This record gives sequence, C-alpha cells and structure tokens, in this order.
Amino acid sequence: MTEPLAQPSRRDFLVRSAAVGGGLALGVPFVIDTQAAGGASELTHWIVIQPDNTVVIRIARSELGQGSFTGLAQLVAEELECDWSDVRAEYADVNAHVKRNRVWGAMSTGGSRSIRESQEYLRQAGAAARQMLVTAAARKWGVPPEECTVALGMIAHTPTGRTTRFGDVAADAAKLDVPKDVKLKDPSQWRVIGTSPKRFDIPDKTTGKQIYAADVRLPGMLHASVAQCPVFGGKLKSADESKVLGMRGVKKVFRGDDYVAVVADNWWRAHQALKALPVEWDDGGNGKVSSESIKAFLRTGIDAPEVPVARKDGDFASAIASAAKVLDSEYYAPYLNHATMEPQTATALYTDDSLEVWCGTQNGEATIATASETSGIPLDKVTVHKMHAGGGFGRRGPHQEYTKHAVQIAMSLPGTPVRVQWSREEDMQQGRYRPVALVRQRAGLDRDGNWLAWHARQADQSIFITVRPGDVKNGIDPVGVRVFNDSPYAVPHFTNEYAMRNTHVPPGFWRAVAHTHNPVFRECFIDELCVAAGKDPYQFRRPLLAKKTKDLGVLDAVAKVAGWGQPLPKGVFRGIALSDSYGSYTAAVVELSVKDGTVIDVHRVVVAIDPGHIVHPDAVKAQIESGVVWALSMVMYEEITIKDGRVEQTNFTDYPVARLADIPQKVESVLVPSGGFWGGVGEPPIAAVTPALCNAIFAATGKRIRSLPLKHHGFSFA
Amino acid sequence: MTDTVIRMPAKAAPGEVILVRAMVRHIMESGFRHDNVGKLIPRHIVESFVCTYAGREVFRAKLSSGVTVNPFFQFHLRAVETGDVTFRWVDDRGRVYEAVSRLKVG
Amino acid sequence: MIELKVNGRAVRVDTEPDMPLLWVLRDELGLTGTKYGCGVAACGACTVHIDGAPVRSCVMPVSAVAGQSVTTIEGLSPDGSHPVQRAWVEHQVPQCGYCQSGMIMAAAALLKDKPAPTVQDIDTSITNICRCGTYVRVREAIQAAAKLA
Amino acid sequence: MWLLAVRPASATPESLAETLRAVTGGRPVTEGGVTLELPRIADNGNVVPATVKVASAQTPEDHVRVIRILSEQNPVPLVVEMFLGPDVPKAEVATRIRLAKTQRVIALAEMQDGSFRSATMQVEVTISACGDD
Repeated sequence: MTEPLAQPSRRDFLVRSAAVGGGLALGVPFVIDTQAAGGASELTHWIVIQPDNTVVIRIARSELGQGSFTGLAQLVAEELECDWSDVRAEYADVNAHVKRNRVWGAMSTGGSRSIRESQEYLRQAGAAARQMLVTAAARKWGVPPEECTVALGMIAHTPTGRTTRFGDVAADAAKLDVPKDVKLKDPSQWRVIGTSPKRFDIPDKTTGKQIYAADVRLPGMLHASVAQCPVFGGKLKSADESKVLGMRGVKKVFRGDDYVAVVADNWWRAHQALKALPVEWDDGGNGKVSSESIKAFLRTGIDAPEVPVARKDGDFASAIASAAKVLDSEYYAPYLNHATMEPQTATALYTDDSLEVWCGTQNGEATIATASETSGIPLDKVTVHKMHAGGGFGRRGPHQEYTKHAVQIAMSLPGTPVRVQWSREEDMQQGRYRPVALVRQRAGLDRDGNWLAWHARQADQSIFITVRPGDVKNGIDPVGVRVFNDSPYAVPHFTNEYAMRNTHVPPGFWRAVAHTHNPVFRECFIDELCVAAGKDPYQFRRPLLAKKTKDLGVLDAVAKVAGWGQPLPKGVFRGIALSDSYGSYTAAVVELSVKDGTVIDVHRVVVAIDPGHIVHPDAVKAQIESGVVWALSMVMYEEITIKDGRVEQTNFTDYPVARLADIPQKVESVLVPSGGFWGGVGEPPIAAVTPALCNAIFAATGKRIRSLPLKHHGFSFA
Repeated sequence: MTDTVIRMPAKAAPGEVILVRAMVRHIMESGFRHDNVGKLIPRHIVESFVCTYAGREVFRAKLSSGVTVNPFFQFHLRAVETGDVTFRWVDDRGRVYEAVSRLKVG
Repeated sequence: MIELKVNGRAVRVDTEPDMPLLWVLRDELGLTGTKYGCGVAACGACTVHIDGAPVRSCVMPVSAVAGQSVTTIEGLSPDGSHPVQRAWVEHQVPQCGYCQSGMIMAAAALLKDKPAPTVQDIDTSITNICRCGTYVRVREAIQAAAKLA
Repeated sequence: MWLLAVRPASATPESLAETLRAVTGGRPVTEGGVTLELPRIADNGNVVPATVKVASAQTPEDHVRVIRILSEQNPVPLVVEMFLGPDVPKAEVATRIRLAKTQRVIALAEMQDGSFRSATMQVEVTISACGDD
C-alpha cells in the first residue's frame, strides 16, 4: 500500500473547499440561521458578520478566474462601509438557495453578466446591512441613528464620541427587519468600487492549495474515465467488460445510454482500462457527416432564394443598383472547442435518499437541477459543492453532461463517492462547440466612397435552438445575428438575413459567442470597403458612428492611444476594429510585422473599453489581456473539423492554442468608463481584437483573411 | 414495444383507494420547434385522454403542447366492484391508443 | 515497491512501474496541486522538478524516477514565499489558476537555470498552456521574480 | 386575487389573464386550498413533474370538478385540463409538463359549486445562455 502524503478527511476537505477567503477562520460552518454558531450574524442574505469584525460576503456567481469573488464583494463593501481588510468571500450554498426560495438570485455566470446584473441588489444589500448596524448601535446608545456616522467597520456617535465596531452590534442588528428602501451612494462617493484590491483567490492558486473539482478526494472514493459515443447523437451498443475487469484496480464497467465508463481506484488505471475496453457504438445515422458536407449544407443557406430577415433599413435592392462600386465577399469560421485547462469533471456521492455533487460549474442551479433530474432525488436533498473551475468560457454552464455521468455512475455504487474526469481527448471530442458560420456580404459605395448599401446573409448554426428554443422567433437565433442586426453604423440601406443551418455537432456558448466571428466578418468587410473607397479605416468609420457616441468614444480613444495616423517604424503595419457587446463598447488597434510575407510578429495590441462603470480596474485589465490571447489563439490556430461524424482533433497536439511566445510584448488597456451604465468585460475585448488583427495582416501583406484560422493561409508566427 | 404503460394494482379491497398511473408513448411535437433549417415542425400531439372504470368516466384530460413527450397522468380511484379500467388517448391526427386493465375487487 | 523522495520526504509506492508520476502524486500520494491537463506532455500543467529539473510528470513513468528527488508545487516553498510565488501574487497572475502550478514550477526552474532571463529566454522556455491567457503577466512576473531572488 | 397573483409583469401575463377569464368566466379566484408541487429549479424545462393537491372532502356535495395548470410564459397558457369524475376519492393528480422558461405556474381548481381556488409557484428554468441578451 502506498502511504498518502496528503489525504484530507472529508471534514477537512469540506471546510477547506467551502472557505476561499484566504484567512477566514476555517472552522466556521456555513451560516444559515440568523443567529448561528460562533456568534456570527447574518445581515441580509449576503452578509455575515462575526464578533471579531470579519465580514463574510456571499457570492452567488462562479469564480472562474475573472475576479468575481473580489469584484462582487467590493459592490457590497462599498455600501456597507466596512474595512476591506476584514472582508472574506464564500460561495452562497446551492442547497440553502433552494431551501430559501432562491434568495441569492441568479447563479448563472456567463454573458459577462456577473457584475452588471447583480450590482444593484448587492449594493442595496450593503446599504441595508449598514443601516441595520447603525440602528442597532443607536438603540444601544439611545441616540438618533441620524447622529451616527460609519466608516471602516466602525460606527461613531459624534456628539458623545462613542464608537463601536460592526462585530459588537451585528447580533442586535441581525434581529432587525431588513430595510427596503435604501439610498445608494452617488458614484462620485465610491471609495471601494474603482479600486483594485488583491484578488482573494490568488494566493491559494500559487501554492497548489486551491481545490478544483478534479482535486476532490473523499474517503473511499473511486475514479472514473468516460467514453461517449464519438459520433454525436449515437448510442452505446456493447462493451465487453470481461476484457478489463481483471485489470489492477478496476472495480466496474458502467454502461450509460450513450457512454461507457470504467471505475477504478485510481484515475490512470480507470483510463488505461477504458482504452483497452472493446466498445461498439451505434452512430445514430450521422457517421458520414464531414466538415465538407457541413460547409455544403451552410452554402444551401447562402444560396436559398428566401430566408428570414433580421433587419431591414431602406431598400437595398434599388440602392445597390445605383452604387458606383459594389463589393462581394464571403467569410467562414469553423467549429472551436473551449478546451478548458481542467477537463470536465464532477464527483458524486449517492446514498438512499440524498445526493452530493462536487463540480466546477458556471451555474450552481443548473448543476443541482441536473443532479436532481438525473437521480430523481428532490432538489432539497441534493447538495452541490461549487468548486473553483479550471476554466469555464461557456463550457460549464447549460451543458452538464459530466454531472449526469457522475450522478449515474454514483447511483450504481451507493455509498461510494465517484469522481468522473474526462480525459483531454474526451474533452476535445465531446465539446459544445462554437458553431460554424458562413456569411456573404455585398455592399455598395457611392461616387464619393460613402457606404450606401449593405447586405449580409448569414448561414449559421443556432445555439439557442438547443438551449432556449422559445427565444428563437421566425427562425432567427437572437444571438447569432448580433453584430449585424445591431450594427451601429449608419448605412442607409441595410438588410440582414439569417439562414439557420443546424448540424448534429452540438453547439455551445464559447467565450464571446457570436462576437468571436461576426465582428471579423463585419469589420474586415468594412476594411475592404475602405480600400475600395480609398479611405482611412478609422476616418471611414467615424461619420458612420456620428449618432453612436459610445462607439465613437472608444474608437477615438483607441486611435489616440495607439497613435493612429502617425507613422510607424518601417515594416510595421496596423489594423483597427470596433465592436459593442455585452453592454460594453470596445475598439482595438493591432500592430504587427510580417517577415518574408508569411511570418507574423504581433508587436502591440491596444484595446479601449467603455463598460460604463468599472469595479476593479486591474481585473478589467486582466480580462483585456486575457481577451487578446483568446482572440489571437482563435485567429491563429483554432479549428475543430469533422470526419465520419466525429471530431478529428484529440488533444493540444492537433488543436494548438496560443502560447506565451505568440503573445505581443505590448498589450495596452485603455479604460474609458463613461458612467451611467454597467457593461460586461469578460467577452467584449475579444470582439474588437480579432478583426483588428486580420485587418493588420491585410495592411502588411495585402492578403485578405476571409476564413479562419490563419494557419490555413500559409502564415506562421514569429 | 407497446405504446401504453399502465401501473395500477390488479386487486383491491372494496372501498380501497388505489393509485393509477398511465402513460402513452407519443412524440408530443409542440409545433414550436424548428427543424435544422429553422422551419417550424408541424404540431403533433395527443389531445385527449379518458379513463373509465366499470363503465363510468373517472378521469379525463385535455392536453396542450405544454405536456411532455410520453404524456403521463396519475390519479386515484376507489375500488367498488370488479371491472375493467379502460384508457384511451386520441392524437390530433386521429390516431387512437387504448389500454385495459382489470381490477379485481374483493 | 518504488522508492522516491517527494518534497523532501522518502516515500515508497506500490504501483505499476509504468504509472506516470502525475497519477502517483495525485491519486496515490494525495498531492493534488500538480494538475492533469493533457496527458501527452503538451500543456505543462503537470510540471514538477526532478532533481531540480522541470519535467512533465504526465508522461514520466514512476519507475524512471526511482531514487530521485521530486519537488511539487506543494514543496516549492514551505509558505508560498518562493520569489516566483511572491511575484505571482504581486502581479496578480492567475485567473482560473488551474495551469499555474505547472507554470510556476516551469518559471522557478527557468530562474534557477538563468537567474536573469531575457524576454527571449522566457518566451522560449515557458511553453506551458494557459487558456485564460495570463501570458502577459507571466512574462512580467518572471522578470519581477528575477529581481526578488 | 388573481391579478395580484400574476404579477410581476412578464412577456405574456395578458394572455394568461385572458385565458383565466375565459376559464373562470370572470368569477373570483381564491388563493389557497390548493397545493402545487413543482421543482423550484428545473434544468431545461423539458420534463417538469407537477403534482396538484386540492383540499377537498371529495363528497358528492363538495368535490373538485377540474384541475387546470396554467403557464405564464409558455406559448400556450392553458397547459392541461384534468376533469375528475364525481367518485374520484382523492383530489390529487400528477402529470409532467414543459416550461419554456423561468416563470410562474398556476394550479387552478374548479369546485363542484363553481368556485375557483388556486396556487402559484415560481419555477426557475436554469438553462442559461451566455448570449448577449
């Protein structure tokens, strides 16, 4: 027997995984009652104050590394007027959420919505709790609350010079009703929002202490590796378990409807046995589909005589007939995989009447619902432990197959915790892919080079049809048409058409979704128009945005910082692009050089963003840097192809992604929050960088990039 | 594979309240789904379900597209006399699905 | 039984000789700081030091490291005070953090080999994958760590 | 009463209110006396088990005639109507419904005397989108 060096007990494990606030006293259990063990007091559902003044702020959204734990806590702390050094953060418990009638609101973490959709109720919670604390202190002193002031976790009664700490009055405050109408601070008064405290989650991520779903270790736990039908929509026909049951450590072969799993005492053993397991699949009739057949299917959408219209301004047909110059272009983007660094993972423990699940998820509610529906165990008997996720990017939200696997396998082994971890190969071949898209655009310029008419026909695979079919109206995917149907450019005659073309390849929300490829299609086509019109791409866009001051604002900001119009060193070229998405406005300039006509060296990327308000500027900067890498990686390398109905790529060896050497030395963030609204930051930067990069490549080489990725165009990277 | 699944006791004491579960296999195409090129798939649903016991109607349902695939109903009967419990579903294309289950009382 | 030294402690493991070191660390020894990312030495999430040199443990059979000294992220410093770890916090490098154990181990090995690496050295030595795209800060933090050391 | 119960406003409370008027003939509806059991959170809303229990002695004079399930956000507001014979000993039925999105669901019981009772339950359909909406 191997003696483990570190084998946390279940109790240690739960405590360690629940508290992520760094120094939070680890023995403090999750607090549900107003008056809880250890004298901690709950004020509103969001705030727990301990006698030692520690303020625990509950976080409903998931921490994926974007800084939710810190940024969301800042919103509460701003109004609470606590001392930031007393603040800790913990996940709002999913099971308690069910039992308490969803008091923490949406747990879904996607669409760059965490801050913008919860900022108001979080600030209100902070303000309400502050008011309760002041009322409690004022009652203790027998003074009017209006005479009390609050700062840094201290309440003071100025006329008498008395002071008390939050921790001293929290128990009394918790007995008060939560005030309903609270006044929020004017943004000019903010002192926590707009600063960049060190993120709570970082220290443990530098020492190996951070526990991800993959790291869950429970007494008696078994490990499982899963193989799903490689042709999407197919079924498991047979698996000859006799070939592997004798292998060391192997405990069980589990047959699912469309997958098979091997369970063993060690994941590597489970996976070795899975690879050795003879399996037959029923391909469900899609065994002949290929990337070529899919592209031909998309083309039927481009060629169809009539398809749904998503936007119609003016009269394109007559305008194009009168145009002095007409351009026609076709753009294409392939399937892409999230390839989160942590392959999909979940652990489940089933007993007769309860179920526990440990999972990295972008939506704790989706996980608990999946676990309940899969097991038949009522929601209130299911516990979901939200673990920090090793990357999300949209993969861990609405699609919870790994949770389903863990629950089904665990139900066949009552009392034994089962950790399911997909192999990288499984993760690559069973993604929920950024869908393919083919777009044909036509545009007409008048004699002066002004943009007169525009027609964009999209042939596109719908994501919404698979997750929210009720929101698909008139055959149009509401997100698939973004960038076109909400284009800010004032083109007098514009028609946007949408031909839905759905394949058997499962689509999913891939960070920035339609704003990954549609901006390339639109902004690179505009670059084509600039060339045809003989106009500067920055100056060409400006008058078209005259009424869109926010778009124009970021475009001007990026041009100014990047020094647009000023001469560049010999051999260096630049491209520019604009996008608005997820409530924010972004623009980017990319500078690069190309050696020998094929070797691209990106020197500098400048990104301007106007998200209205900024909570944590350094986190916004980190999201911009992250978005630049995501965009470069997608444009340079990424592509999922289909052959014989299945994904051809298997690992990072044949699905290359950007590495450090690919990244420019200079990534500059230009933060220009104009106030008055709340926009997202996780996705918007990507939308501007991708087309700016392609436009810079055209400037340098004269080669127009109309299909992605770049590796197919003879380019490589310095 | 039969199209109907009935779960109820075969025997009951007089006056006993018994639980009846009835399911019919049916696609219940809502009429609001799209095919792979974005066209609406025509509605095809079970519209009615009737259960009788010893010749008397005991439960009847009118279904919309908001009832799931393989419509399922659960309700109670009081065992009074030995007799047939009949189940009948009719879909919007006129197809009839039937099942009978004998309840012995006493 | 295979004997090796992990983070300064002698351990004996009873496993198949071809089991990769990664799985011995994670599933036999309970040291989960070292991550599984690809299983084919392509991503570097499993990077550990063997006798001080960076190694991708997912393809290293445990029998091949018998008698050698393995350092994992848990053993890089007793309290997270290694210059790379300090620089990582100072520059707020990690996002999801899953790749960062391997990234930090690779950076620490680079600095041991080249105490004052150039940007070029960093770009060619650090080939680990980070899907969150923390590369810009990884570069900055390695340069900062070089000054802290 | 009814209109209070249907708020807060959503995409189609009007069509629900209209359906209610049609079903009740405008007669008042009392909240209470009905239990609607639904999971508070559903994964995708394709299969949502629903149980309705009505507090009723089920005597010839006092029994439930019809139990209806109504939806605030489905394309068809009247999800299902279940008619109970006079000898049905227990006013408790179960079925499985579809919920297009997060919404309130209403169970409406029509009694022998022509009166109406109801229960309302909010169901969160989690299928979440990363889209820009």
